[in-house]
Amino acid sequence: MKELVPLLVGIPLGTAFLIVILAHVRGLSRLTGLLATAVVAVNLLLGVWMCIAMHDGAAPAIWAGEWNGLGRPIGIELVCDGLARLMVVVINMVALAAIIFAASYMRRFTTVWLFHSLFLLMTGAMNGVVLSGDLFNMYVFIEVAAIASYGLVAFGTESEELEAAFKYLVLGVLASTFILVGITVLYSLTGHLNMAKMAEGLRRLPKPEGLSASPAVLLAAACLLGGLALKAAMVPFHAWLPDAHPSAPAPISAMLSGVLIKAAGVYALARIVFTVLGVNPYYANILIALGVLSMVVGMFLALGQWDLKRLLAYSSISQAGYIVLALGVAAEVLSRSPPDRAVAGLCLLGGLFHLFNHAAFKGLLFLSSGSIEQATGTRQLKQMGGLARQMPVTGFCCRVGALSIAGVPPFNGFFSKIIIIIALALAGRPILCAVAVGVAVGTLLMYVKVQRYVLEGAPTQRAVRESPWPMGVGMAILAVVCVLGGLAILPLKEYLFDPAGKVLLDSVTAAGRLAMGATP
Amino acid sequence: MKGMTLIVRNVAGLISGFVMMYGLYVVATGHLAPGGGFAGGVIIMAGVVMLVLAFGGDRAKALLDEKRCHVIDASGALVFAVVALLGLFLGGFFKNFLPVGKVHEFFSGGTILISNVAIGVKVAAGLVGIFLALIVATRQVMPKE
Amino acid sequence: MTIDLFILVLVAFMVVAGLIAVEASDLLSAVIAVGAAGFALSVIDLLLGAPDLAFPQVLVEVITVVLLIRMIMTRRDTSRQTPRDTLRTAAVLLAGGVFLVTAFLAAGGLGMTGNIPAFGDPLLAKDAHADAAGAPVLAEDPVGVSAQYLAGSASQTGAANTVMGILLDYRGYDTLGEATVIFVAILGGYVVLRKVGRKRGSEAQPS
Amino acid sequence: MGIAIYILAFACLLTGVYALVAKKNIVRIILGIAILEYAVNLLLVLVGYRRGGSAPILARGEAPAALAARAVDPLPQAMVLTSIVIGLSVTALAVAMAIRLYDKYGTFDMNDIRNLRG
Repeated sequence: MKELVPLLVGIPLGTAFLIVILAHVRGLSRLTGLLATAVVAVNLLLGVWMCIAMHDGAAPAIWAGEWNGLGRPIGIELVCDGLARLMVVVINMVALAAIIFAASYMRRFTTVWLFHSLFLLMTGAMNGVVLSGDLFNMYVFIEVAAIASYGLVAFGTESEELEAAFKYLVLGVLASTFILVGITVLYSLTGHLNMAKMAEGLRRLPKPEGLSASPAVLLAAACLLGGLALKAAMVPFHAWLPDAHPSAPAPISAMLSGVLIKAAGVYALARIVFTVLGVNPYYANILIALGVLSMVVGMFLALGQWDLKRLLAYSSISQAGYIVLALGVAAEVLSRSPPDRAVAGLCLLGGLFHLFNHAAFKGLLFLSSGSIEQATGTRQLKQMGGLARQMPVTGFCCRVGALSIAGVPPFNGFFSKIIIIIALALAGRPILCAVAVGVAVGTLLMYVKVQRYVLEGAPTQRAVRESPWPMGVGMAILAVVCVLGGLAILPLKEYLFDPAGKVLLDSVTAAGRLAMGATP
Repeated sequence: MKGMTLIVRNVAGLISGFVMMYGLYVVATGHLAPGGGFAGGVIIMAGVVMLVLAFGGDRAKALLDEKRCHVIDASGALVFAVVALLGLFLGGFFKNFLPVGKVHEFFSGGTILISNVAIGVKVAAGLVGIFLALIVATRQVMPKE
Repeated sequence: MTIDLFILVLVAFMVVAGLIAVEASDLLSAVIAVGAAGFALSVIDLLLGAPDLAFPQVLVEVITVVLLIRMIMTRRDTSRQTPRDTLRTAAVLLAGGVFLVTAFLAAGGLGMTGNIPAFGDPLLAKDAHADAAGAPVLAEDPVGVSAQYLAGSASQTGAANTVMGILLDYRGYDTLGEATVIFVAILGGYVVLRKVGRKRGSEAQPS
Repeated sequence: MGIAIYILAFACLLTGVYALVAKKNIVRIILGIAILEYAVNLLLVLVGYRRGGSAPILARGEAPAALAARAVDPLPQAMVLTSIVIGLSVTALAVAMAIRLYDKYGTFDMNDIRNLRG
């Protein structure tokens, strides 16, 4: 089992290189789409199998190259613990739906093999981010995923997409630079790049009186949290998202909103706050502030939108705010003098479950908006109408997505929001609980509006045909996940969310840090 | 895209051979002296681009158009990925499976030499490709939107 | 101490070159100023004992300047001096001020403990240093990891150049990511430089 | 003296950030990206320097322990090499986008681009 973990990153990258060669061989250039879909499917199966096989035992520490110095393993460590496995499943699930959807959606673009190669590179890089236990290695793979997404956002090379991609590139470089400055300062303080050993080093660091941490650690934390908040499109830094996501091709905006801002942003924030910097009230309050700001501002901006994809992009910011808020409150509860593990566990369960659900229904909504845009040729809500009858499959999937993001009971959105709201109440934060409920209601209104204008009402356009079958299959996969997510919550909790939550909970106790691969 | 004056063309013709040879040297002795795959690749690219700029893009197109750059670039990357994955089956991921020779010998680095050459080829071909694309792109008039 | 003086002068030169690049009215002089900053960094690399960095830094510098000049020469620069929107500049300067004060404290400004080690005395010095007689002393329980890289590189990886040993063997997984970064950027370049992105008749109507 | 060097390095970083945030000309933004990359590489190299240390390359016949005692920290150098590669890649991509933006909009000024976009 241990040897298979690096394959999750090795296969997509190797295949991406292969695709560029195959594309220039006369007969094989049509194979690239099939090859890419096969690789993503294999990754998903590998991820699910690892979740089932490793859900009880401790995560095996895999060192790239098995080098050792003075008896201790050195080099880069691949960590395949609960949190990493959850993220691998989420990434490859949305990637599979997007790549199947892209089979027919990308027919309107030229040189599609470029798309398949960049798509595999982005997915492989995100697997690399999630699996790496080494801070600099995580930075390199965040950079690979980001540069791949700059290219993919500008895939249509039209004036509006180029301008959005350039602004996204500029802010991405700014964020990456601050992340690297943070890593440099942490390396100078601890001498290690491995997250577990770095955490030990930071704990042993002498603190000046008065401050909770030395100025250097605060500087590093500010740079890292700032850079990652920008990658996760939290509100003060969200300017790039409402331009970049709508102008990207639909499968790419589904991947960006559904997974990239989580794998490169929210996941990295959780890893660094819980594991490297250690849980303390300062960072927890920063996370809570970011979460609340994103939820509220994202929702209000989304309510006023009439462009379907921009509305979905703003609503991604607000839903990502939910997850960060849940993680922040969990960190705050854990940093109290007697850390209340039960409530923190519930907060983490809610946050991670919402991360899983948001990837599913936001990906579904972006895919259906792409299908609608291809059929009707417009993204404006006012120019659509009555699509439920004209495009049954897309209409049904869009309704499933809209209902589950709005939090209507049988679907998965409802359960994760309820768990977060209950956890906030138990953690003794009534104001946050009220804000969470308010944003949930706002989201409900927003998606009633979407359903009203897109699905119901008199059909405004005549010649609207249902999209070809690959797009239907892509959307169906995520629709099934939305429905099953709510009903099959117990097995999901036992195999996916509990091991992931345990990783973050244990990171507080010293024992947890040792289990994460830091040899004594 | 027309080339430059006669003097520049002659000088470039003379020099670019040596530049590329020096680039190969830097790639090959990566594990003994400063330099290595990336720096050597960039030097080789500088040699090729000097030729392209001096003799004009059209003649360069015949010799090394973007398609061939793609293939060489991707094959260099593939060799590097295969070296990594091959290590996987003979022990750990990225294991240096070749015997490690005496320190200052040429063949002392095991897979380091192969990786260096793979990266050198990859960087050189890729950057030449992107440079050709940038030069050609700046010449033609885009259809105004 | 003279090395510190050289480094200080060169870093100051980089900062000034950066400011010139940002504020120069003519684009060409701005690009040349950035070129100068890059070369100053390359000299700093040499002074700080990093020939492996000075080499690619100079080359990358040359390529960046060639690319940028190539881009500027064939185009009119229509950008007139935009009016100073004071709010944005003030916000950036204020945030910059707070950042610099924190950086001053983080670099051990007021003698606080637990900050960035003094310049020239990294953690590595505690793990591996030469005692009075010049004989090397390696700490048994090293604080950092780079002492083990230095000690083990020749025997385990056979590379005399430790940086290359780290890059391709100890942390070869990083270099797989790095090779992918160049590959992705070049593919991204091709994507952007394609003449036609969408086939005719399937234009996206954003508005 | 050492603190002054660090402060100037962070100041160089801020220059890059100022160029990125406050400037509206695409070429200046790309210059800002280049300056940011240089500032981070500078910081990484400064952190690894050991007073009187020399390059981490084993001389002929030298014992590895002696190398460890005299050499500069090699790990930040490996990080800077990767960071230089990332810097070059991002700059090449930014230049490619800037060229296409100029061909589509005919100007390098982001404000004009936003107005033309309509």
